[in-house]
Amino acid sequence: MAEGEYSPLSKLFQKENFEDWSKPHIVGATSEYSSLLKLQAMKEGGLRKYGDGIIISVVTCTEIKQGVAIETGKTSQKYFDACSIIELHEDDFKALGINHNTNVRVTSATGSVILKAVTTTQSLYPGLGHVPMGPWANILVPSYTYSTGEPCFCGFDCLIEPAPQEKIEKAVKLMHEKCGLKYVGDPHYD
Amino acid sequence: MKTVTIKLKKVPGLYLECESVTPDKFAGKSLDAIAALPCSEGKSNYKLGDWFEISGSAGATAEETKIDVYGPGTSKCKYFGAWMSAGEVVINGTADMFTGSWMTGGKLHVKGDVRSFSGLQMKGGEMLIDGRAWNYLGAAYRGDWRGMQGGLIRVKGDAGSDLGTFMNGGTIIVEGNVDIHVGTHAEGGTIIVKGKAHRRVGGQMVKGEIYVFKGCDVMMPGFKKIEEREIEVDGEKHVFNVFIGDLGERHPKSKGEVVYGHLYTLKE
Amino acid sequence: MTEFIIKNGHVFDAVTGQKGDVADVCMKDGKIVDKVSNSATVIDATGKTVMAGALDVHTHVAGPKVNLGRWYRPEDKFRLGERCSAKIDPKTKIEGGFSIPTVYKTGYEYARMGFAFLMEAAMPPLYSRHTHEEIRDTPIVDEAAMPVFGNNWFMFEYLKNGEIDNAAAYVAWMLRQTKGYGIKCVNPGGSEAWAWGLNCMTVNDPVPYFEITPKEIIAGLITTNEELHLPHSVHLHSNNLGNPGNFQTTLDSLKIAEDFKPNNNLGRKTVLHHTHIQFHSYGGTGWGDFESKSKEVMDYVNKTPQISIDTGSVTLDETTTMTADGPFEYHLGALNHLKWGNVDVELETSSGVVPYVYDPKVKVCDIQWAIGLEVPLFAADPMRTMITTDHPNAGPFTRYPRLYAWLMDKKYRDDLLNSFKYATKVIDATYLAEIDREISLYELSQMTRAGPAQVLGLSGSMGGLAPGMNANVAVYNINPDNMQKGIELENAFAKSAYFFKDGVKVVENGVVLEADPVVKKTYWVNAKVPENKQVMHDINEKFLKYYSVSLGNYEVIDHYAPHQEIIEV
Amino acid sequence: MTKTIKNVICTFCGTLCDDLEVDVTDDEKKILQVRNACAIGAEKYLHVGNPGRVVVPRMRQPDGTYKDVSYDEAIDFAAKTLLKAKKPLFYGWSSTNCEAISAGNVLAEKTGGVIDNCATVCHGSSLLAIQDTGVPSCTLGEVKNRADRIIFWGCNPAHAHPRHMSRYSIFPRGFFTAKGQKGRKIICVDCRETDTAKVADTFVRIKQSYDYEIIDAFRTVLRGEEIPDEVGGVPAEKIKEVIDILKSGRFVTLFFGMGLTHTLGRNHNIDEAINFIRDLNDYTKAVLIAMRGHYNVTGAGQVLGWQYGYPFACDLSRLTVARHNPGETTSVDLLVRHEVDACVVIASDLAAHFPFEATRTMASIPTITIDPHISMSTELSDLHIPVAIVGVEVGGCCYRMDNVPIETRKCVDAPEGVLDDEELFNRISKRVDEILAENGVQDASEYLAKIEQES
Repeated sequence: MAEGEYSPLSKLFQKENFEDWSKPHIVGATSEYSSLLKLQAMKEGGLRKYGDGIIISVVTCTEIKQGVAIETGKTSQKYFDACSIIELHEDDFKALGINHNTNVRVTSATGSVILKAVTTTQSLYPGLGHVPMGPWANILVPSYTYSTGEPCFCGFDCLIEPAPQEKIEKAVKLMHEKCGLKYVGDPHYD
Repeated sequence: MKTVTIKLKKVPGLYLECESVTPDKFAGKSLDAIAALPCSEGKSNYKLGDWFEISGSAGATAEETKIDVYGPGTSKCKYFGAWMSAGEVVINGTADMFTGSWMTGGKLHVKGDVRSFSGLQMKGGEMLIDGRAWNYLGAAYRGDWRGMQGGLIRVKGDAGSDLGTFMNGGTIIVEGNVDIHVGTHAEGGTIIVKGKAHRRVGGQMVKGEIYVFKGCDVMMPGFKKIEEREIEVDGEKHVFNVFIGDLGERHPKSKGEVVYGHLYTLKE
Repeated sequence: MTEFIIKNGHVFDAVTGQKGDVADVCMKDGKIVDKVSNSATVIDATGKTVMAGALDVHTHVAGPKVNLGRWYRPEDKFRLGERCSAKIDPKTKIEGGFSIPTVYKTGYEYARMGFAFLMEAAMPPLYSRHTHEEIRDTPIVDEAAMPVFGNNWFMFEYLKNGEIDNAAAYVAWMLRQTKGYGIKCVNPGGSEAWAWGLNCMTVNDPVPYFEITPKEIIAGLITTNEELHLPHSVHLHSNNLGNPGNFQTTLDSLKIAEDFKPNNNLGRKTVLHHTHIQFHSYGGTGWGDFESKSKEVMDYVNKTPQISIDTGSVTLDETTTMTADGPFEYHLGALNHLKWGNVDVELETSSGVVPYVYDPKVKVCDIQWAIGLEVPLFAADPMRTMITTDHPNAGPFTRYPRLYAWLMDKKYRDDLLNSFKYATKVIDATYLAEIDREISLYELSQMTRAGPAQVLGLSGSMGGLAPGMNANVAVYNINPDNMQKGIELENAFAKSAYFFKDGVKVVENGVVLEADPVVKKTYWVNAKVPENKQVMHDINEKFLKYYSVSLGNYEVIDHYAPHQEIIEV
Repeated sequence: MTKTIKNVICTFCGTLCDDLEVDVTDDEKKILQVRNACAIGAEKYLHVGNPGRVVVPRMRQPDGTYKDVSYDEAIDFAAKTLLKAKKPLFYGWSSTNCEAISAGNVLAEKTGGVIDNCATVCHGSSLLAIQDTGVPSCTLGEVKNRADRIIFWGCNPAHAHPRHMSRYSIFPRGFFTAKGQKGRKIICVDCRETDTAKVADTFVRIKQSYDYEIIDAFRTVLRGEEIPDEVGGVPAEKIKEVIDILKSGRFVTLFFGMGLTHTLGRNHNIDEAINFIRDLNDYTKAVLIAMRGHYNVTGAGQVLGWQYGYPFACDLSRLTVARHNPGETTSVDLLVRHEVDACVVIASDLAAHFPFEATRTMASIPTITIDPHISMSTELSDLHIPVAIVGVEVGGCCYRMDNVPIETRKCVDAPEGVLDDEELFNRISKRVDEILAENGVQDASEYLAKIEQES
């Protein structure tokens, strides 16, 4: 995404639903502002509907499966299963109208990716989702660091839209496409 | 007041550190002496002459020297007017980080935006920014407990987060809105925000005044409203709700009674 | 190895008794020799002062709390806007930091001032590997480190039951594991009480749960030290540091050493070394009537020959205090409300780091400065008095030249004394105005060369210019006949004309010639003790149950000290 | 017959467990069995030779495939790239030993680079907070022997540090804590009810990114002042209840992790937590410890600390001065603002753990990745140099989360011809010196000036 250009979602954050906040930074603008949107939406009766999707706040943390899969190998199937998921609360599943283990398109202010929506044993509250740390999560994470050097891994807002037909990309292929490099498989992992 | 005009020839590849673009360094120098002043981009050390077209003449002392900076790539030049003690610098365009940091006097006027860490640990002088300012405006260098001690910073647009961290004195006026963390750890000085603050205004504040005209979304739990008073601020008279704060922080005693920080929001 | 001869310089050396008479100093293969062949390179030192390499008895230059200080003070590298981090000489590495210099700056600055040996003052045994890594990376100067024993659970038990041979076996095992040099005792009992937020203020306050008093700890440690015939005596930092009226606790601690005799064959004549005594000779009941008690303390020290001290003089700078005395740092943090760092180490000790600004405009800091100068000026025997600033607690070691200039030039120190804002109050509370004594170059060589070498048990190889000793020689641009005064004397001491380390020319006109000349050694002591099953059993049991590190991973292996100098005892 | 190596150190997370036992074949070629390790540790030792392991350097060709090259070619390419770059970035350092970090710092100073370790995306905010208010801390053994009040704030040791709870914080029976878990009160504060919260006695669920307000409320109650009845989704009674539990303890310990460092406010959250612990010290003994993620990210900060004085983000590009400006010299900012023109990723995986904005810039500039396995960064970089795995094939010193240094052990030999990190950096530094000597220049900036004149 070139300088000055926005992802579709962040246009939403900027203009329509709340006062015009001029962003401190153009590329990878944080959508932490948008927690304002969530605050505002919550005041209006709790549901954060937008089109056929909902807006929730997402945190990315480490998981035991993801940790083990790092040692197995970043191009292994175990890593693919461990990191390409998003955990949602039951009310969010109902709001989206989908049942467990279906693919959803998750869009944040700086990128969008297909993940599998699953339920979780570590209970969340409605309006909070969790994506294990990994290449898929970091497509979504905004890179604005408030001049502290630390990007915002926990607490950025995403639009979740059901996308049952679309397929989750493999990590290396996903990275190559997003970076505009030609993807040619490698004997080590294909 | 003699004026030196410098114009950037080409946009720097990575960035340019121009610590030497201050009236103190230009004062009493001929044009080619100024052109020989150092500036650097990463490892490669250049001369000012390599990057800037320099014209006009410098004054004998810093007070009499005015510097006009033009050029397309000023948004990639850092340390403009850093450590300046007198004279005037006008930047027609956006300036990058550390603009006017460790300033002890003089006037710095930036016609465009200013990026982070500008006006760092300012001791005096005046800084006028027409565009917006980013984070850590008028804050302290990492780890230093002596923040901005004096001087005035006026921003016409919005400002970023961490405005006036560890502030000891001086005034910061922001006409637009402000992001999180205003006046954190403030121990003096005045911050006037004419727009709206996002959250965490006056966190861990010991002393000093913060005026937020349009209020903030989430108040800090450590602030308690005590009264409503009419106060004259930056030429305008308004009635303000007065909060004393941050009750979670340790407050010194001076002349018997405890000193608190004050947060004022408009009463509408 | 090349040969050098330093011709007709004014030599000051207590070991050979030369008091500034013109003589030659010859060096061959890293040792001082009587004469060299005429193929030796000649160094002309006419009108210059020649001394041996200096030794610093007490400095915090390597270890976990020093590095915590470097981590949390970036503004120390960026002091007051002008950068305190730069590449000074063409061949050397980037140096950084004012009050807490990086290891490169430490090595280069000490070499420029003519120092050859540093004693790292406090090494927590669990972190000894970290200390040795920093010592290995410090160029040029030789170094040793003293593990802390004053709050060790094993020592509490053995000294409480009076089992001196068990204590000696444990200390010998610990010196081998951590490659340590001697017994350091910081705030005995106090740091263990600090683990529960308490402290031991006097010599008789018992430690919670262990019920042992600091007096028993100090006495036990001295007995253990003499039992093992260690090269250095017990290095004591007594209780109640830095509080007004603490000179009484200091005198009680010093009295413990009266009934002990030194027992070693390395030339050490002292039994107890009390460190940074300036912080321990305060009178008055509070900061209002704060006054100097250096006369009372120094009278006692001059009377008892088996005690040695180092001054810990204040240099009136913005610095960082760091000590293994956890409770003191907490109270200092509560006093000046600056950032307070603290690390308690399991079963062994605690430590604290707090920045502190010795401001000339503050009366208390000026009195501390005056006490720091009175202590060496009152000292009768320079061989038992060493000049330090307890770097960086009272001031950075880069201020030693200014300290020497204050001691050697009365006018230089009186100008500063009278320039204080509260000069009259300071003069009433201290003795400095009445003292006229000016330290001579010979006394200075005793205080910084021969004295420390004798106290540390290194008088055989260091601190003198007798044949057979290590070839550490410093040459200063000071002509004893018309010695400079004030600031010029200070600059002459700061930038030595030449400095030879183990026969290698390392500094010329204050410029360090190479980034890392391979001349650096790590000293440690290997004490031979009979096999002691009881102690090994205790160690195994405690490591299994209470340590968070397994016994197999505790030892510091040789890889961390490539050039070792082992002293067999 | 098999040989058992005792007291092996597991090199994955910051807990650095040092009581592992590894069975290897007699000729020390293959690892057979690992005991006392958690799931992650066991996976690391048993899968040393998995398919992703690379033993020969690979250079990316224009058509996107990777061709094997020799070590000398790789070292020559690395030296030339770093010398041509105006400002190279050296990122990573968290999964290698301290000797390799020292050798890497030498190379970085020669080529005028920015040295940055994984703290920028992990506990960088904690280090900034420590720079503002210091850190009252202790070693993990003190916690094991004395702590009777434990708070887990924003961290999930059940998943990130599996054996932390059984070795140090909740279950062990120390000298003064013989009753183990029974004698301790565990409080877990997080926005999701993690598996750690299920073990805790009290769980405080807070609304996401309101940590700063809640800790400020804690401190206000501690000073005896009034607070609003609901702060950040936590009722005031709950806050008062937690304060009473803490004040009644004899040794309070706060463990904090990504919940505080990654959310809104970054360093101020930890700054407030440190001040809260400092205030608690007036009532009882209180300390806090950061749950460092990688096994030697602390060591990377320590080595950089004693050599150049900064914990992370150290900019040596001026070749005469070492600078530290988090927000300007930190990796994410450098990459997003396009301020570096070459990148070395050593012992870490930049592409998988950085926001995509930064990864895209890394893919567009010449990049060298030094990693034993295939990872995201190796597939986007121009050169991938394999090295031996520290803790398995090479020893060396590593630092635990409470800054305690432990020496790791070598269990098996590295595959044929694979260098270890320290050896690799020494050879690159030597090659850099040779190039500078050939061109007859003193340092890297003169070399750059010479090249610019020629072009």
